[in-house]
Amino acid sequence: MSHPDPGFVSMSFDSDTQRKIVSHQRTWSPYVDNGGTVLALAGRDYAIVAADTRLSVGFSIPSRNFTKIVQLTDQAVLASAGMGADRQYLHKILRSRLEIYRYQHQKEMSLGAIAQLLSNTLYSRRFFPIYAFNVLGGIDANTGEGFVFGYDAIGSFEKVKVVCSGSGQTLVQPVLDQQLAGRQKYDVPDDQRMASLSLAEAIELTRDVFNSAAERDILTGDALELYAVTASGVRCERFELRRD
Amino acid sequence: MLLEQDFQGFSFDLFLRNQQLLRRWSNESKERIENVLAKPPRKTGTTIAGVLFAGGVVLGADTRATEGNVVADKNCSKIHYIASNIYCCGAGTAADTEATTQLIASQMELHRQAVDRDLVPVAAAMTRLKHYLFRYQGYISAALVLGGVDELNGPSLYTVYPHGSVDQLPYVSMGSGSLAAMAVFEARWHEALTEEEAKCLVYEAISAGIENDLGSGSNVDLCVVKNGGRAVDYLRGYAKENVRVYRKPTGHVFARGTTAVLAQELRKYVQVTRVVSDL
Amino acid sequence: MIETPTHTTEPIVTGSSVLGVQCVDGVVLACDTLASYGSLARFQRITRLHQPAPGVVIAGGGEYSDLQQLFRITDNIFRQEFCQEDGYELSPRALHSYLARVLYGRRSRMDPLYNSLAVAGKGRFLGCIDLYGTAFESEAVATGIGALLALPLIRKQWHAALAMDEGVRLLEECLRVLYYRDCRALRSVQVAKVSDSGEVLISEPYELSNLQWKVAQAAEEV
Amino acid sequence: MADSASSFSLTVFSSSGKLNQLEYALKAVQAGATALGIRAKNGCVIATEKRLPSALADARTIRKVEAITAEIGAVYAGMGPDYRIMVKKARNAAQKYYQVYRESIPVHQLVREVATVMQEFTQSGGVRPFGMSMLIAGHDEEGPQLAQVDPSGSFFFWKATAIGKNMVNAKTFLEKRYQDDVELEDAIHMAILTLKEGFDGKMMEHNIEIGVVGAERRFRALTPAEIRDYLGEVE
Amino acid sequence: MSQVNPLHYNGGAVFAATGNQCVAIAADRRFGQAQLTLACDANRLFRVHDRLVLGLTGLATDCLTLAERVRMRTNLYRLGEKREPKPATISALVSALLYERRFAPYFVEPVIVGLSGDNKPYCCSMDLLGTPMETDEFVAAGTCAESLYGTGETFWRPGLDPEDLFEVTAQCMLAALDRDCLSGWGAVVYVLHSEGVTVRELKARMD
Amino acid sequence: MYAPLEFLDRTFSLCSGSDICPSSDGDNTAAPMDLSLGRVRVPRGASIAPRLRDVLRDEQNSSLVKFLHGTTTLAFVFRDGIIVAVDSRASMGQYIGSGTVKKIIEINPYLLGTMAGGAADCSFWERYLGMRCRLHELQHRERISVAAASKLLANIVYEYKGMGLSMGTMIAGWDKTGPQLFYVDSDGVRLRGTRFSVGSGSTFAYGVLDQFYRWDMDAAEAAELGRRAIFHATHRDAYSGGYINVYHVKADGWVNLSHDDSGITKYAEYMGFRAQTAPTTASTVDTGAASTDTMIIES
Repeated sequence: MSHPDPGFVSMSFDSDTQRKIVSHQRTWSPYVDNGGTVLALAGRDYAIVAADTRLSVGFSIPSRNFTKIVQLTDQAVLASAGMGADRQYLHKILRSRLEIYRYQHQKEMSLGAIAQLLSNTLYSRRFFPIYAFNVLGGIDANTGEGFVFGYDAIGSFEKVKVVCSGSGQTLVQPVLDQQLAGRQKYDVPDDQRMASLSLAEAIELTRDVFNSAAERDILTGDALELYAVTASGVRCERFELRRD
Repeated sequence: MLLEQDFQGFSFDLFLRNQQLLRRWSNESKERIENVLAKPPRKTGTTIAGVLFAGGVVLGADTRATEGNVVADKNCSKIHYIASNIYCCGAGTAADTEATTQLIASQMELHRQAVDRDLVPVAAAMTRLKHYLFRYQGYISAALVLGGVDELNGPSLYTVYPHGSVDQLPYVSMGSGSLAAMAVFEARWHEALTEEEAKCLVYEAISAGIENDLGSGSNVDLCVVKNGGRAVDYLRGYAKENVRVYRKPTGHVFARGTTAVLAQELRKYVQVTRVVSDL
Repeated sequence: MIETPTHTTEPIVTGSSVLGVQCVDGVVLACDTLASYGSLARFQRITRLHQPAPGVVIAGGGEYSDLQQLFRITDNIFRQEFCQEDGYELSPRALHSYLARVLYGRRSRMDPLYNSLAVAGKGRFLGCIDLYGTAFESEAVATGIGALLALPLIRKQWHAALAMDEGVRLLEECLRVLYYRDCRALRSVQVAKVSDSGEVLISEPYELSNLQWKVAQAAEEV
Repeated sequence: MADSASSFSLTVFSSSGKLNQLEYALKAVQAGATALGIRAKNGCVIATEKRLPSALADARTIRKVEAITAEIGAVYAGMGPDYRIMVKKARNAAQKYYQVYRESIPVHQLVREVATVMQEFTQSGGVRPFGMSMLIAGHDEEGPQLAQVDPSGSFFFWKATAIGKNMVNAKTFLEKRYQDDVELEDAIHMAILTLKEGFDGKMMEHNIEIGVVGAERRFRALTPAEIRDYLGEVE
Repeated sequence: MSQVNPLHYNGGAVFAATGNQCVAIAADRRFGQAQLTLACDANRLFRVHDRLVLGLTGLATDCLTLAERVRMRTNLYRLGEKREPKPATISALVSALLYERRFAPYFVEPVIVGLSGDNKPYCCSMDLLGTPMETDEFVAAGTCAESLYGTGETFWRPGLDPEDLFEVTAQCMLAALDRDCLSGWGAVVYVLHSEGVTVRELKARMD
Repeated sequence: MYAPLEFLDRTFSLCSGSDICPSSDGDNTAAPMDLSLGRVRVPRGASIAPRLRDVLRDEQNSSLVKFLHGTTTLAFVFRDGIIVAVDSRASMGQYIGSGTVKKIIEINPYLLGTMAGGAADCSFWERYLGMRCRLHELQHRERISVAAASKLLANIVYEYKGMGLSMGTMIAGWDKTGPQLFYVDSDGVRLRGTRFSVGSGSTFAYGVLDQFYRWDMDAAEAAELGRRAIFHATHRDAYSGGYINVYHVKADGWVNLSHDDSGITKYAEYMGFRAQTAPTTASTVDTGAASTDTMIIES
């Protein structure tokens, strides 16, 4: 039975490349970890997407001002930690896909559609993963409600309230769980545990956790870029972090 | 020398067991357990450096200790006491630098008592260190910058490498940030440094490491040995330029009772008034 | 299995660091003129600076054959662009981005061009690309071992009002340090200046002056 | 008395239940130059007379008061070479303790270490007991302490004591003079006066040695100049 | 399945933080074998004396061996010196015991907390080779040490009194445990303060 | 062999640029955009993937891919249909990437799929399966049978056998033949059965399931059995946990029965929280180094 081959058009290799992969596997890795932490947080009428701006290779810092965030539409912002080159590739691909969508549909792609598009894009490289840990945040164009999506490198994704990825993930995520989901207050009824933060409070919390991550994670630091998505548009703020 | 005999040496009784365990958990048998552990032993990623000046020597170090990519200690002390006129900066595995310098410090104290002098020669400490490290073939991963002043040679500065080789230069650096520090030395060093200039230079070198090397961070510690070895300025926290930029103004306050408790008990301390039993 | 021609995964003939700094009135690039063959200082008067078009200079380190290929690629696209005759010219930023795609593409085929590049251009453009295709713009750029030795120095002394002459002096200081400490560096260097308006001045190779070896006398046998 | 087997072997008891070698070792102690120690309210002092084997000997090269750690010192009566070995062992023990606990060895522990070594030499084959008694003075968390260790390995803590040739007289002298709240300075004077009892010839800065540890917990041997000053004060 | 290595084989996490005249230490309760949870009553906190607690995570067999050796050495110390060891003394002792096995180590990460005579808090952690790290803030060890550093860095502040210190310690611990597969299944917090030791057993996720 | 399909609306190459013809860059003034570069197919059965995996091993080890390796899913057929019950934990190494994963995929109103293995593999292919089932309906004007749907999935993943896909899934549904349950995994295995459990916690789940399973349970009993089985698996298996989701597949489609917190709510219900240390006796948390060992105390 002939059946479609849906995904792997894009991750597939010509035979030359395969051989090179085989012969080079011991000497050269196509991956490099450039570190960094990304975060997305959704509120009732806003979404925050934040990332530090450090680009690290091994123990050195080639750039202190390397953005990990791309604004995709007026309602959607994407941040990716991991490998810088893969991230740039991914961001370019997505931006051009969105541009084409705009021409074809005469409208912006919705947040949900972008989330699925990103997943498919990542999965299309299932066997040669894009080394990027993505968080996507935005608001629903109609209701103005904030949503964020967390991804793994090959496109598994989930809609959540708050998510953190990258080198500071393990440090930051428990704090966010505690502060927003309140999951550790076991004797408090479910409906009272969820904290509802205003945008200003959420920005405070984001700055706080990034400062914490910069204290303890050596790959996170230099500056924090914070995109706040609201019905009135996308606002970008920048805050300094430790530089050591 | 006697201490050396008393020092029981390392215990290898778990060696075979550990080999077995690690082989089970990692496919390759690695020579050194550090490489296969989930969490590596603490390292002092480190920028350490030293400079000679006319009347003495300035040693410097950053204060970050890392466990993999996590900062285990933001303000650790990497300039170790060897003798009243000798100090030693350590880079590498933190346990090794601590233990090695402590061991040599003890030996130097015994040496000092044995030769009945106030000050021991820096070269004596250097020789002990290099012999000790050489004997362990680099397995004790301590990279050291040893500096001090004695009556014999005046100010002395050495680097001791983990395998036991030694350098003697007017300015030296070690650790993951050593290149940044060395660049500063190469650009700024001159022969006739004053004490203040030397301190400034070492500070610049260490801060270059702190800023540019991820293994180094936090504060700059300096240690100046001068006046024939009779005066030491140990400047812990000479510069504290890297501090947390922001903290949530209100802080995180948890109302009492936030945490669900299943059981609670207060165990009062026992007041010991008199010990009546002996052996 | 038939071995297809593999390209560089272990560089043979290599250039060392490339330095660049953004100044108030332009951009300065600098590098030495050595292509090493392993530890042999084999080709001592090669140039690692290349001007493919008015107002743009590329400098590269790493495998020299790959670097020459990159220079050819660059020349090519400028030629194509010229032939379009559409009154449109490729900006330094565009070239930077283009080269990043080239390097990323080769990396993704497990066949990297083993280079790191600095791109300078009019409008005070200074960018950097590594062999994975990681590209960024920065006020200070140093590749290879220069990232460890020179970047700390440049960062310490860089300020927004740095003039190009000061920039040249700063990079010369860094080249001097690299000559002291990098076994693959040479005393003979070249400096390129790209002014804000796009005037390019690439110096002839010259020897670094004011080298200081006094430390050698102070070093003692242990 | 002529219990020939027991008088040869250290480890064989005599018929009267004694180890003769130990008795002889004590005799060696009693033949030694007098050493004494006084525990004051805020410190300790130890002192000894330093008899030179010959007028030609360089007094500066002979040391009887030695520091074991920063806060503990010792002096002896009996055989000098035995003392030297014991000082070395004690210093090693102190450093070993420091290596494990990162705190200075307390006086009590050091005394115990020294006594243990001494005792080992009363119960091993092919060795002889140490021919000297040691006075160990120190100042730790427990306050100033003064201990005596004998060749048998027994040890005692004292307010004031003396060992060596003139021990009996010195002790009697100390018993009369000693008060519980004596200050360190007075104790130093007392030590000099005690030594003076039965001192052969004129007491000079180069024929006695004094070690003190005060409230600042640093043990040190007094310099000849300081001793000269004290001698002046006493007279 | 990701490889589980000796330090994480049995699971376990310990967190300790200082307060004003008090110090707290928390440990989880899981005893596992790789992914299998065998028991929920593991004990990782060992009393050295009234005002001194030793927390051990790592390979359970080594934890127990080390705890017993520390107990023996502490008892000998007490007998010989007729006093309780200071916190720093026990740190030095543990450090020496670990470094002795530099090349064939115990797979443990000790945390030592205590109050000195004047209720000054003492808090120290070590790696498996025995590098002591004394701090006046907080320390973490175990499978979710990174998360504990993250929560501690955000939630802890200086000068907490015993009650607040408990809440902070407990929340730091629980938040980290909830993101870690290999630790959890209950937690216990000891707060050492001037009155005595308050021991609290926490409700925690049992999955 | 190489099946052509434009599944994604556009295709793009492995690398966006090449030395011959790089595609767009972010600069608006740059070269013209060309996204649709040549595409090349994977030759079926080519074994590059495992070898590439060696290259990727370090990266892939934990952080790169979110795995549901540690997972407990189960499904069983009984008198009134099929109960499908799952946990909700996704782990990346030992870190819990998410505690709220939906591991039951609603392929269509009559079909459910479960997830175990690689989260992305499962969700992508089952999502795709949903599309194929819909196409089948459009083409044949009737719902696809569970057997056919599961076979579709098995055939697809078999094409990628040996390349590193990781999934262990159960397809449950109700078709003309009644309730049907299939197990499909990434090796291409497809099995019909009445009781399956998949994932690292499956042994624990099987224990409960086999002990208490009866064909003639009513729906409530069956759902409770599913919940219990998952609960005990989450309690014992480190990599399972979170919430217990239970679905019931009935003749007229599936319904979502429950969504319960396993670690707190269900633990309290099934086992009950109690202090592990009896708070009255001081010695239980001691190793016994009580002061009475060494000292006699006079108070």
